[in-house]
Amino acid sequence: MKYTILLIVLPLLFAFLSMIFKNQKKPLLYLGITVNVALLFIISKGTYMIGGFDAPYGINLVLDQYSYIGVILINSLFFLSILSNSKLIGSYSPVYLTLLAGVNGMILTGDLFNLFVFIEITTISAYILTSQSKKYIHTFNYLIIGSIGSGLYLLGVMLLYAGFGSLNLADIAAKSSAATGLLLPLLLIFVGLSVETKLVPFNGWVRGIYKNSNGLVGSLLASIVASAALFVMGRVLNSLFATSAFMSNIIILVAVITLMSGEFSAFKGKSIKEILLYSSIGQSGLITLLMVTGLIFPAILLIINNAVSKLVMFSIADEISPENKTYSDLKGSFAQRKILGLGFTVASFSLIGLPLFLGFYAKINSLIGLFDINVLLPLVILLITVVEGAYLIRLNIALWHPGEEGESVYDVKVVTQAESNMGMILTVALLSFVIIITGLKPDLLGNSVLSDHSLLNTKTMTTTSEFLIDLKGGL
Amino acid sequence: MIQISAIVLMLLGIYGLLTTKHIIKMIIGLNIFEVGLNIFIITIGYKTGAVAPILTSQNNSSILNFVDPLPQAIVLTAIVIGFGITAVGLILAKKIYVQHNTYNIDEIGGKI
Amino acid sequence: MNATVVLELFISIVLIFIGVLIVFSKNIIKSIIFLSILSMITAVSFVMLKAPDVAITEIVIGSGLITFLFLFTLKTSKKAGDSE
Amino acid sequence: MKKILALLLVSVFAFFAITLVQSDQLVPKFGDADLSSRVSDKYISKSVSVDNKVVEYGETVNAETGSANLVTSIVVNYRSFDTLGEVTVLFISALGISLIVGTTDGMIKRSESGFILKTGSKVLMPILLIVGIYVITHGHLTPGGGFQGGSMIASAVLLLLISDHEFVPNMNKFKVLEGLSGSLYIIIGLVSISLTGYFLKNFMPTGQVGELMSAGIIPIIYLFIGLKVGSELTGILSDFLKKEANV
Repeated sequence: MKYTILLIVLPLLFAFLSMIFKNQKKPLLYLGITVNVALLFIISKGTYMIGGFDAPYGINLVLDQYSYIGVILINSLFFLSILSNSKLIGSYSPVYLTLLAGVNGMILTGDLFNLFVFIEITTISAYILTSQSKKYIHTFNYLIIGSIGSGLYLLGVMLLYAGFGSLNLADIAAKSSAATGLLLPLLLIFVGLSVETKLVPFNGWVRGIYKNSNGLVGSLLASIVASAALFVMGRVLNSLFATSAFMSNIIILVAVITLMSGEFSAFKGKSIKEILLYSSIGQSGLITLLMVTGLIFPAILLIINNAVSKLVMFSIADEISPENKTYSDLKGSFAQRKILGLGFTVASFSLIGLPLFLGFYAKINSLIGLFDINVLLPLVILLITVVEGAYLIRLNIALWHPGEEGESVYDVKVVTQAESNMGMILTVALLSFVIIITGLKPDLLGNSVLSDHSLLNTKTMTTTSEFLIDLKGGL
Repeated sequence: MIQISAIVLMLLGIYGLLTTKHIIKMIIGLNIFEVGLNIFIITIGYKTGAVAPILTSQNNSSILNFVDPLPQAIVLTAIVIGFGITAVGLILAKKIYVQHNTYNIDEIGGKI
Repeated sequence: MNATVVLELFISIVLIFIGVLIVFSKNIIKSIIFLSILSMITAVSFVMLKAPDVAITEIVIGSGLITFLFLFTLKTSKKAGDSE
Repeated sequence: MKKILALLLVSVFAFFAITLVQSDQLVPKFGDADLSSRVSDKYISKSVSVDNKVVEYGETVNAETGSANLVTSIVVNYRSFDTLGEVTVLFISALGISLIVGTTDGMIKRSESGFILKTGSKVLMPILLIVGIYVITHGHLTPGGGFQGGSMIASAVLLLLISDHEFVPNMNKFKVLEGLSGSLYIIIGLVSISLTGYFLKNFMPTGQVGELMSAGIIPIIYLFIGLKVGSELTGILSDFLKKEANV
């Protein structure tokens, strides 16, 4: 139990140490991510009280089944992401370490103000990392929206403190069920969190940031930071918002609008990164929709699916076209790089939710779950799946099919397999394998991370297990 | 009254941030917002007739009427975090100026 | 009306007044200077609200260092612009 | 159009916020904060994990935190983890600013300042430094602490920067100091884990409330915070005076 805290403080320690040992920055980064992956094997569930003070008084880290899945997903993907894009690290290694500490803190902390601090750590690291693209105006835009969002979040948290005299999420959740006047604080907290989860209308920053990020920063933002933000959103929604039907309806509306606008924009996207970024927005909307309706289990499956697929796809998108060409200019790029191409295809099929892949279980579980709540929502998801399928399959065909003679402007010489980055090929192969294996035998996932059905430790949890497809059955 | 004044300051900051075209003025708007927010948080813990939360030889016992120290600790953290964000924002503004030779967001928008 | 109430009212009005001055001033240097003054008055209000720790922080960071950061930014960016 | 929209948005928000504050629904009216229902109640009587009713200045020995300044006891003891995060935020900002600034042509040319500023700063600088160090070391007794003292030290360097046009701070040493103090903060926490099982638990005797040598690890941590904040702010300030390299 006491090892939980090390997930946060050891990356910080290595980041601070790299100011002293200037020439060892990269080894310290590798050490940090490796230690964190190793820690995953020895952490055990439970609540860790920092400073030895009991829950509402001190800050506590909550490692229940929900955040356990979160830290496993995030730390292992972070490790793979750094390894597969190691040539893009540059002199920014301490910032990656603080980013890692920030996302771990966001998932683990059980204290609302502590969450604010970790959101700030994560977002400032993200500002610094995205400024590598030299498109400073986009980073500036992100900074302004992010700061206003976190300011409003802080205001909401302090209003809750004024009412309940506590900053602890579980404590407030227990006290807030009978309270009145919660609308404004909850709205403010939701607005603050929606900036990071890319919900309409607070996602104006996403386009400029994702489009201009390199493969490493793009995949970190799209898979790791986005997953962490969604995990936080899920926890806060299910502990605080469950009592307010009005807020829940607003959030469902926002989520559906986000989902539709994201996927339809992705359909119109021209370059690979553009398609991926709008698809990320759409997926965020979908996951928020599931979280607010209490379908935590399918939401987690979708987060895992989205994180793994986006990591693979963003890395490959940057590898084959760092300068962000439209995909019709990249015809046949996968013909020379079959492993990367296969990985990309597997990831996109899983994102659509085709059978045989992990995404299928996520989508089918969310459909069945939503049918119990509303008939319209599953229809929306089905429509969106068709749109998703259309643009992703179109993209895949364009990238595999060399096109007419002379039409392809792609320079064949640059892309021989041997020149490709070995780390990326291994990562892509590994992650594709994970997607396929969990798609074929989902009980593996069921036995390892999702065994416990009482995922989130709150009193208002709706039971998720009854109406869902039993993972143990397989195909 | 001071609570309303804090809310008005926050709103002034957001209004200035939304309406201005000047990048540095956006950061100034952000700062006004943060100042208002900080005052508001402090007022949450204020008690009429209470003393500052420091034990001294005059106010020497914890049974005295103290104002709430937790919002003050929170604001302390918030001010320092706000400074960090302002500094990063300003260095970005400087870089934008070097790239585009202007602080006007409309002119920059055309150049990207 | 005792003295503290008057002081509170006065500070509240001055805070809003200076905030309006900052937002609606056309001159950027003026805005920065007024922001610094706003910070100082904020510090006074913190003392009034019995928060001396925060007041010290606000004086040193809010009205001291941040103002200089703004001024340095304007100064150095002018220099960079002149060279082109 | 945009202005009207902004005004509309802002006034809706204002309406909600002011109604909430004026009503007695969630937020108590200004001046009516009820501490007995808040966690701060136990922070004041220092009785979160032990059960003592009253803390007397200059008398109580070995209280839970031992800090006479209650804000300090929250910042560096009850919610020390927030402070670690806050220091990290400054760390990333300082590091990120130096990364964004990138390669430079040294400092910009500062014009030679007048006699008054020069002499004035020579007088003021040592005072600021001493006050800064005093504020850091007395953070658990008087208002102030690591952040305030650290920024005062940075202000002293700022005075030198604007008054002495040839002064260039040696940033490498500051960076080592920054990394060292940050690492030591975490190492104290790790030592605390190995001794007590809890991160950043106050494992030293807390002494008598009001004494300089009291409050256990609080003064030590505040010293590291002060050094770290001071060196980070100095780094940020001097990075802002760097000249853009002509590429």
